[in-house]
Amino acid sequence: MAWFSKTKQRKSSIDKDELWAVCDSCKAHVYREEWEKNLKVCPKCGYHERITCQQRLQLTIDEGTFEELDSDIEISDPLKFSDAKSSYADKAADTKAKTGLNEAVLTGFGTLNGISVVIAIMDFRFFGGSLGSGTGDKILLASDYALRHKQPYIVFSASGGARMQEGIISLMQMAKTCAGISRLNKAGVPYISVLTNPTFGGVSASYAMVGDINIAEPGALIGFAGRRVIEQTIKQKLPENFQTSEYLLEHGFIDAIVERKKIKSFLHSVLQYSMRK
Amino acid sequence: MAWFSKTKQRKSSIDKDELWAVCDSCKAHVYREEWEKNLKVCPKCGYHERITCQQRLQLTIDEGTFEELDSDIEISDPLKFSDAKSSYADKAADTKAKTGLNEAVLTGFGTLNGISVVIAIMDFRFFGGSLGSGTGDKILLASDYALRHKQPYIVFSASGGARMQEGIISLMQMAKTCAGISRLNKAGVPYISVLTNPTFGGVSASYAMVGDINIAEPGALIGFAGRRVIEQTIKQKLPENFQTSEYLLEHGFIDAIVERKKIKSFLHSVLQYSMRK
Amino acid sequence: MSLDFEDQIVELENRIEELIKLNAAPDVQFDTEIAELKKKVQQLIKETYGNLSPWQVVHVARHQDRPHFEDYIEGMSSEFIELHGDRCYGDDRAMICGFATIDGQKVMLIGMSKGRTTNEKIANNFGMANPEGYRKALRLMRLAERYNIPIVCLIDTPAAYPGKEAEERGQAEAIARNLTEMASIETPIIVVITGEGGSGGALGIAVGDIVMMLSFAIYSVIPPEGCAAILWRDSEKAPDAAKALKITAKELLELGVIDEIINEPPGGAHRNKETTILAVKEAILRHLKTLEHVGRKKLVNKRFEKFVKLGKFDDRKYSSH
Amino acid sequence: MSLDFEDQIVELENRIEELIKLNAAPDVQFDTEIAELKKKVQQLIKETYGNLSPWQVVHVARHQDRPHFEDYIEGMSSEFIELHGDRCYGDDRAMICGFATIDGQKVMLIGMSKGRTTNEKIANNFGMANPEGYRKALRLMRLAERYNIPIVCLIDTPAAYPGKEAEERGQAEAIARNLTEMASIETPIIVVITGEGGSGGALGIAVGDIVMMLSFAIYSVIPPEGCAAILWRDSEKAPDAAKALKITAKELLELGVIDEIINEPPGGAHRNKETTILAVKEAILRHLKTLEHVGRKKLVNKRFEKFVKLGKFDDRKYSSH
Ligand SMILES: [Zn+2]
Ligand SMILES: [Zn+2]
Repeated sequence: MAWFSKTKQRKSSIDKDELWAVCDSCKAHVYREEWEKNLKVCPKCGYHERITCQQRLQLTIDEGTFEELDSDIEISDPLKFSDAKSSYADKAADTKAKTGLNEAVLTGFGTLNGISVVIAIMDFRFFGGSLGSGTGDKILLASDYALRHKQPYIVFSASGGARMQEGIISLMQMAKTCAGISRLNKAGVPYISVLTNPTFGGVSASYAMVGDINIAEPGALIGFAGRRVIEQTIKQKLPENFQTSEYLLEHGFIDAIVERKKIKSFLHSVLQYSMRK
Repeated sequence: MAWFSKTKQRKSSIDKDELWAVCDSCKAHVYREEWEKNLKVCPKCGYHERITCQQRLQLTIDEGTFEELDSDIEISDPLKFSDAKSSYADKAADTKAKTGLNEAVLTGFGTLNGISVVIAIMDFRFFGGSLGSGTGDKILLASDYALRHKQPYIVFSASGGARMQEGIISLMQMAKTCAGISRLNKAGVPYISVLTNPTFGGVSASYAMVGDINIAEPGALIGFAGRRVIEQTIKQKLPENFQTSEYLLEHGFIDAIVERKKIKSFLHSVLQYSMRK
Repeated sequence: MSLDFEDQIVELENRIEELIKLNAAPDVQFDTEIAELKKKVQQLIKETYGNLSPWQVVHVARHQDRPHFEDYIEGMSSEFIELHGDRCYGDDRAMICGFATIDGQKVMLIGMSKGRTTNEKIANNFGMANPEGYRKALRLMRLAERYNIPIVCLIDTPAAYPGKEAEERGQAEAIARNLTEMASIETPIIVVITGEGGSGGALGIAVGDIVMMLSFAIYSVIPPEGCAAILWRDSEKAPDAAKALKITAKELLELGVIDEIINEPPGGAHRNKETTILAVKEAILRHLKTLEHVGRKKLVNKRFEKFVKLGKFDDRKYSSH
Repeated sequence: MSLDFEDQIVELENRIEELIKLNAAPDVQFDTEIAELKKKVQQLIKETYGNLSPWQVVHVARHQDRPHFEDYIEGMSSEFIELHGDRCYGDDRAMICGFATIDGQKVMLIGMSKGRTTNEKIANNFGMANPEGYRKALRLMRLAERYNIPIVCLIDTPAAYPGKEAEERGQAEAIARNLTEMASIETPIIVVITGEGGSGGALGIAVGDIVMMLSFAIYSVIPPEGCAAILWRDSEKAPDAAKALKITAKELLELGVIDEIINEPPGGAHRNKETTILAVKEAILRHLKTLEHVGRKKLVNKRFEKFVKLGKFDDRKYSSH
């Protein structure tokens, strides 16, 4: 579940230049404007760069209809955790200042092409999208809102897994969020999971993987354990496409792979089938 | 589903001699008396020779407690089927005369170490234990009896599969018997399946494989398609232990392998856990 | 591929086509001949297809130009959203499932896909599903139940795949589980056998409230060749076995195994895909309309009664539930 | 295996044993020395085990002489009927399930099995379950629910197996599915962490109404070595990480993650298996008695509330159900 720290440190070459963006996958130089217009999908190789929760919200929810839930929930520090260099509390303050976010997920409700939905969007910038207790609280509270209003629940995941700095409390968020999904299942309230790059560990092994429908963006990396951990365990190199969306679809865990620009209309289509009369 | 015809023709060398039995598996000569006392299990190699439904009944149900159900149900011939040499009706008359049975299954109720149970026991002598409409009727009616009386249902299977001579009507018995099991599941009435040598095709692909608990005798052959069909399809030799109980347990489809002489007490133990308060 | 009993028909059809081509030239006139030949070929088709032997029907049912599941998807539905995977082991390409909209009606559409090109055929395992195919279908049927949309299954498969790995992963269990679960699914299930209804492989998604068949489809417990090899000890006797097994739509309707025959156009579905697909679509929509008004518990009870009565020895009562 | 902080204890224990042997000879008398040494060693054990650092607790929790699941089965239950297989892919030897009778009480007993000998360890994959292990457990939990018997899960695993095939067969899905389904199972679930409670691999069968821990067991989101390697950039800092992560029974009780600590005998479970097993048995039976009187809907609601409150930001109300 410790996979994200490695990724977190990867410096995106995309932010350096104002005019040009460099694709993290194929290293092509692309006009930043063109790239942004293409929703940060590389026009050369189709690589889906991560986007912020605000960008995702804009791509998904009809303009002017979104109302945020539980925006006041922020990081809690149940263990008073410190490592060698710094305390979790300090790092949290830093991250909050840098990202303007209180937690690794944005939740709320609004309409999607006119359909009322409840939505949770994870943001990888915030502690690698890791599952803190605030994250778990917000995801559960949003599912509870969906349950009470009988509105479909959509979760976009992007996460390195559990949040080590919250120790066992982070682990417990897996059980907690899944308990919320369990209630939706029982009540017949639709739950759609959208897995984006990357979704690992404690998030893939909880709510992200048990959607009525699991959707993934092309090429997203999705798995339980990180590639390095597995290679160390089995002392073998893994196939190139290991843990990609395409690999998971082939192995039966993803219902559909959908390009970023088509996700909204795909969700709209799928919701047509899920609205219990 | 046509596997049984081959088996049916295998002449058991065991019936030839009055003093000696020859094990069909290891070819050892065994005193017939010793062999019979050992419930037709070879004392040398443990091979479980097929036994009749009456023998199985005696091994399973407390003496004097059995009451048969639907003994009047016999073969029906919905297709008026004939092959090159003879009609199904004639063959049926022959088989009935030879075996003294009306159908490939004996059903009824009684007690098992004092516990009231409903039981169905297939008999391979009767058209290779194939699933005719009478077979299906009896298995369903017995499950219905179990449902009404909230008594555990135990089925011993031994079958080459569907009964070709009843064509599509035989196929429909798969859906019909499973519909009965489905009602037991919903009502929380225990259903234990005991798979004996052989259980194939239309029987393994219906009620035999969906026990709450699936038990098998050691070394029993159990599968969907017959070995020869598979070898012809994949043009490869199959491993020696292919489709044995042990192989199926390893692949996750059998809960426990139990020797013939221990089955009654095993069933009794398991039933202790299944009696809903 | 052409069928031997069609030789004469196909010859005439080819002549007509030739004449039509020639007719396009400025100084020839074959209109009369063409009209005459057309009349003749229609007569011949009517005669031939009005008197097909069961074995000939087998060949029509297996004709590679018959509409495939993909054709039905395209021809019947304004939208199809494929949903993949059994959430356990894999995504079986022989079994295709997804949300579909048929004339505004939302359904879960499930069907076997044989594939047309050699590559497709291999990828789809010639329409023979593995356990994960049946498990995918069951997962999505349960989802349809939860979402309260009906299920439509189109069946065209020689058999469930009889392979080593299929056995290892529980082919028998997967089919048995589907039969058991489908008996309790509380949403309408409509089944149409469009080509080959191959034994347990077909039945694994065929426990429906309404089961229909195209007029030249077959539904059988065993392929006639296999039955002949066993009971006649000669697979050449397949025509006899085909007859004895009663595998044609008309016979199965009489036996009560199916509820309705959907007529194919003259000369079979492979001569006119579009008409066939529309006929299937019409039948599905008609039954959906009726079934949507049936209460869910009643629906499940009626499905139970439907399968229970098949081969029922006499009228002894099963407990109604 | 002996633990470094135990060196002195083990040395004394060895001396005592030697003296006892010598004492058997006719013309020597070490009774006084033995009695004195025994007192000393008990004092030492008390001191040492009363002040173990979290990192030392990790070593005790991993001690290979701690009672294993097989020992609990034997020590707690008068009957154990193992039930195999996930009905889908395989039978995972790292996850053992079966009917068990504990003091007359029928339960579904589920536990991880690390194996003792090298062969067993390999067969059991060192107690690291694959997806089929979690699926087997879930299948049998659902059966327990249907049969109305409680579920008891004993946990001792380093982790869910991080292997290639585990990923292919959906390790994440299998655990996620268990977490989701266990939240709705309508029969009591009692969980005891007896050794290592390794992250998601442990949690996959740990969503219980009552969660208990042995006093020297651990329960952690990540092994301290792994945490140290990442956050300290030095896996040698595992002792620091172990402390920071709060993985001991006492800390977890304070955090509200567990409901009760089951005390191990002086010197740890590996010094006295029997006493440990009896303590676990007593705790299980005590809670079973209480839980059996709770209505099934209420039970599930209370389980929900239990997990919901962990890390709950404040007291805003979740809808009760
Ligand atoms: Zn690129
Ligand atoms: Zn022998």
